[in-house]
Amino acid sequence: MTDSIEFDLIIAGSGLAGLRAAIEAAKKNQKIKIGVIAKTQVMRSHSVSAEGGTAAVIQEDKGDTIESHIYDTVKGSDFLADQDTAERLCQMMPNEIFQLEHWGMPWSRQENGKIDQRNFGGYSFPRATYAIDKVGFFEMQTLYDTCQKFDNIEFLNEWYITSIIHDGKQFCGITAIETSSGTFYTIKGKALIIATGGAGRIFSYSTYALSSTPDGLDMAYRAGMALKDMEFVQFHPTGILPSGILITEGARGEGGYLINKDGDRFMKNYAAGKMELAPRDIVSRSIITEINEGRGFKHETGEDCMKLDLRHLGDETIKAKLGGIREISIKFSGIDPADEPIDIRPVCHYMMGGIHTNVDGAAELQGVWAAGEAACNSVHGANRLGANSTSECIVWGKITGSLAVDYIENEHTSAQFPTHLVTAEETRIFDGIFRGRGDVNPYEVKQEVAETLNAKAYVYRNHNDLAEGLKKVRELKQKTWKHVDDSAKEYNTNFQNVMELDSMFRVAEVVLLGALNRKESRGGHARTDFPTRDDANFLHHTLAYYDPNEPIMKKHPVTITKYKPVERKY
Amino acid sequence: MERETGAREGLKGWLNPGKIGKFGIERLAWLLMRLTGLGLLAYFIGHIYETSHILDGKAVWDKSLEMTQTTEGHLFLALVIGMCVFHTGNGIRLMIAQMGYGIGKTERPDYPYKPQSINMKGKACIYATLGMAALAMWYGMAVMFA
Amino acid sequence: MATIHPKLSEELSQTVVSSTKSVKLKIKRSNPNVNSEQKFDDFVVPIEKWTTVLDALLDVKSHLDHSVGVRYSCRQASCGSCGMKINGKPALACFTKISELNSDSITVEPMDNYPVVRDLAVNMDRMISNHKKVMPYVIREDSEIDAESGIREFLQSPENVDKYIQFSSCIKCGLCNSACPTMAMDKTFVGPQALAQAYRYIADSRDKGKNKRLKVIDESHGIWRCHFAGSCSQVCPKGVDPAMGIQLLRGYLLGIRD
Amino acid sequence: MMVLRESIIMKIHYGTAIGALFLTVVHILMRLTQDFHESLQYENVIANYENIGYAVLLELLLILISVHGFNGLRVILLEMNQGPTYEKAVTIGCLIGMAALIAYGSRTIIMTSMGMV
Ligand SMILES: Cc1cc2nc3c(=O)[nH]c(=O)nc-3n(C[C@H](O)[C@H](O)[C@H](O)COP(=O)(O)OP(=O)(O)OC[C@H]3O[C@@H](n4cnc5c(N)ncnc54)[C@H](O)[C@@H]3O)c2cc1C
Ligand code: HEM
Ligand code: SF4
Ligand code: F3S
Ligand code: FES
Repeated sequence: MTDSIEFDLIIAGSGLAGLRAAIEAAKKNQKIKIGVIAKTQVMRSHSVSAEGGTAAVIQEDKGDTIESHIYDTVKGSDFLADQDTAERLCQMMPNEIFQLEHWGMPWSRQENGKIDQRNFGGYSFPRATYAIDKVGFFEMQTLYDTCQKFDNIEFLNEWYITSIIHDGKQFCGITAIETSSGTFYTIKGKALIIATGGAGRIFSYSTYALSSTPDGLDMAYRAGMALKDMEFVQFHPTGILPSGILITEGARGEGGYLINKDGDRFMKNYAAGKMELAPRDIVSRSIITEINEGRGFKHETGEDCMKLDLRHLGDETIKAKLGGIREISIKFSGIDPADEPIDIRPVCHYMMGGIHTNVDGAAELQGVWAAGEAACNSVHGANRLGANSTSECIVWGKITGSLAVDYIENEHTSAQFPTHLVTAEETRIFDGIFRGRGDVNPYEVKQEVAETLNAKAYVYRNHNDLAEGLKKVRELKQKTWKHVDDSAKEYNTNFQNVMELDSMFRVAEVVLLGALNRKESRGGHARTDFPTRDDANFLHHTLAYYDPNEPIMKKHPVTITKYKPVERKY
Repeated sequence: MERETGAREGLKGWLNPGKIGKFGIERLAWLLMRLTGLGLLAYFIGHIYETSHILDGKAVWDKSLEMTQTTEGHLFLALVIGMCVFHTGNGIRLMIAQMGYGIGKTERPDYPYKPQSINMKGKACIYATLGMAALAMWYGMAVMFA
Repeated sequence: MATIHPKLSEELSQTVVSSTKSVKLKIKRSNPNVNSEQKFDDFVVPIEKWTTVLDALLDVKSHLDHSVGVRYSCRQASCGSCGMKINGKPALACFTKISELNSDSITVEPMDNYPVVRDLAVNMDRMISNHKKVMPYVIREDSEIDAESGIREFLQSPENVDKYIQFSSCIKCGLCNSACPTMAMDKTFVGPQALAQAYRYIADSRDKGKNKRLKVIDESHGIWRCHFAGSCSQVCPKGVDPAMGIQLLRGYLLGIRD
Repeated sequence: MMVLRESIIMKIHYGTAIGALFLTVVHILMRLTQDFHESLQYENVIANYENIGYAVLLELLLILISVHGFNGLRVILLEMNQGPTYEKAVTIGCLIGMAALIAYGSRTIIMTSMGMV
């Protein structure tokens, strides 16, 4: 029998969404036992890397309106956002900014002491609330530190969750491995909030932390919940070369220029109204078009790139408002942005898709919610606006934390615990992977999968590439990579890495299939063979359900309340 | 918790300040402060014992004085002088710093980060103190060996 | 001489090493839960001018020995996972470029003063609980607000923000605790990481918890066990300068500031 | 000492350091009024002791340095090893050492200054 632990509420993931949910739940009911379980330690989740800002309407006195935030979000999404969800986000956010502030968030301030905001892509008002350019880091710190107030929150640091256990109707628990000891545990719980973040490491050139693999998405998928809109991947225009670390959109928000080989601010040809501050999908496409038409630079690695010029901002502004990227640029590419333009290239940055939830963040299985980047409540549609993601994490962290407590308080008679599923999971990972045999290096396979996605499902896609990519991924899946060389139990990251690879295959397949099926160009998904948006046939979400043979693809309607889809111009 | 103790660097972390490039002269000053403090305490106890011989009459007093009238004794006294000067000088620096003076002011750090509390003023003080200790030892020896 | 994992050598490797330069990486290995053996394994890895120590370690893990135990996540010096001793000095692996070490041979060891979990990964439980002990949150009655109240922010000037922002930059990498000489012996010392956080909240104009926090740190293994050795600030990768925070905190306890 | 807050102990530590510093300067300056070798002559020393002001200075110096020195020792010992019994032992040990040293030194000072040699 496996070791067993019990919580009332299990929160999978300690990023922004997970921590916000934990605080809300702990505040609402001090009696319930909350377990925050993450494969990373304390505050080492990917969220600490978020740089630029968190969107909210807090300057109504200067003319900003919630209505405008909603419309910008919907328009940015290429009209695929569920409009009730977007409304929820924009309405709840202002209070959250002040709540974070009350908890100690070091927001950057105006001279009069009020919270400052900066410009961000796709908005009609400068509404990205910022703290230098380490917004996610400071938010994580504020939330993590605030969690320390509550004695009913317990952190399980470095526990790798492998599956969700349910009895067919409702959630019963999870299985997880404590990394330090290698012990396999059953963790029983009444409710689960999945906040395992994005999966951007399925692309080789990526801004994500190395821990952002799709295992969270995959466990929900394997448990029978749908993944929604996975074909929509956001490519951020400005990833630094060669590492792919992000140069925040805040750099352009503060006035940075994108220039091509001729020294032109080429964005004037693509979005004259907003220039560099057009939404990310548009800017990324423009950069790739420029490169394809021969107006790019060559980086010393041989990669094509563009340049981001911040010199005119001056050293002091760069230090005060963009200190983080200044550090990154000097350290990782040896360039001080005050002296030289930075080499950049579009880079995998965000997954609009995720676990299918409704506007409340409830997933299809009773007792399970999803929040943050792992979830797809369709607030971002086909393209997320910068600064709307940290907002999303906070808002749905709060909502799901509160709803999960309501659910737990209503005493759902938990049925018989399905022990056989735990046994099955144990067999899957220990016999299938840990004790597996093979002669193919899983790390090289992992790299190949990621490079395939980068090559075949990048900013511009087409049928042939996607079909080839899918074929390649399926071929790789057949290779004998399922084995773990490291036979120790303690801190066996080799085991973990192979499990992550296992999940990559299933999720990469869904991304590629979704992209193949969507024969139009919308937001983050741009097809050269179908260059325009096709509302008649594709104004719907994509759902993918797990099946051992091939994902079962379905359609799901878009909620449209006020704003009829129109052509998107900036 | 046993494991916890075993994981500590222990005395190695105290006695081996490493190359100056590793943790800076401040770490050496930290070590010398301890050693001189203990050395002075040992000397002080000895000194109290030695001076108590005054109660036993001139003969005993003179005899006990002789102990330090040798070359080794002079070197030892010189060392005490050095320890005293260093401990005092560094103690003054520490008291000033520990009250919050001369360690810079809090502000937004800019890359490449330079900790303000580890500054030239402090380093200069340490070097000056070391120099003064050396000087005092030299002077003491000059007097004693004269 | 590269030690190659016996099983690994049977794997079909497809990687072609293209770089012209390479470096020897000596990794300290141990698994104290199994036995007390400690050894160094040597690997030769190709490098470019931007290769970081973390890149090199992951290269080893991917191609030469999958079993290397190392903690990492963000690879951009913001998550604090990858603290270790590099050529004897505590540093972040992802923030140390091999080219700046000016050495053909690089030794990596786990951080001092933490129990080793495996190889380079250490157990940080004590730092995590000491952090909690100093009450690292804004303490005041009205810190919870709800949407209906219409409450806005507490005003705080940019100058006020500058009073604590540097301490707020702590990524909890724990390098400071591994460098501090008191930490080397005193297993109950709160440590520079937690003390700097105590100062971070006290220096925040919104906080009213100064006295509570001072009480926590004013005990026999609290703030007074710092002797301003400065090593913590010397190794901090984020410019937090814990030594400064600690001396400023002392000012309150000595009655010089309020 | 166990009952005192650590900050108070450390204030005493700093206070004794400053006091000792001040008095040591006086002490040394007085030595320097004479030639080094001469100053240690038995008769001169006795004469010094019999100057009541000087005796008080010595007594104060003795107390200050003992308190400072033994507290310094306590600090180092506290950092060497931990545990409630050990810490109690260290505190009591240092207190006893301090008291003993003060007593022993005072004996010399008082007896000498009262001309009991
Ligand atoms: C470089 C970068 C910059 C960004 N900047 C901005 C910005 O300026 N503004 C903005 O709004 N958004 C930004 N974003 C997006 C935003 O940061 C993310 O969408 C958001 O942080 C996701 O938070 P999260 O809480 O959902 O998940 P994460 O922070 O990714 O956390 C995931 C958690 O799940 C855990 N986990 C995952 N799998 C498992 C498992 N199998 N078992 C146990 N635990 C698991 C992880 O350990 C981690 O704790 C940025 C993103 C990137 C990549
Ligand atoms: C007269 C001038 C002196 C001054 C200004 C002085 C100052 C100080 C200071 C400030 C400290 C604390 C250091 C810290 O916090 O790390 C200290 C520690 C100490 N002092 Fe002194 N001191 C003096 C004389 C002495 C003497 C004469 C002795 C011996 C009897 C002594 C023994 C010690 C010891 C043992 C310590 C502990 C060492 C440590 O904590 O590093 N001091 N001193
Ligand atoms: S203070 Fe600096 S060294 Fe210490 S944990 Fe924080 S960031 Fe790391
Ligand atoms: S290294 Fe340690 S002794 Fe103090 S100044 Fe830093 S905490
Ligand atoms: S990997 Fe995050 S700090 Fe190095």
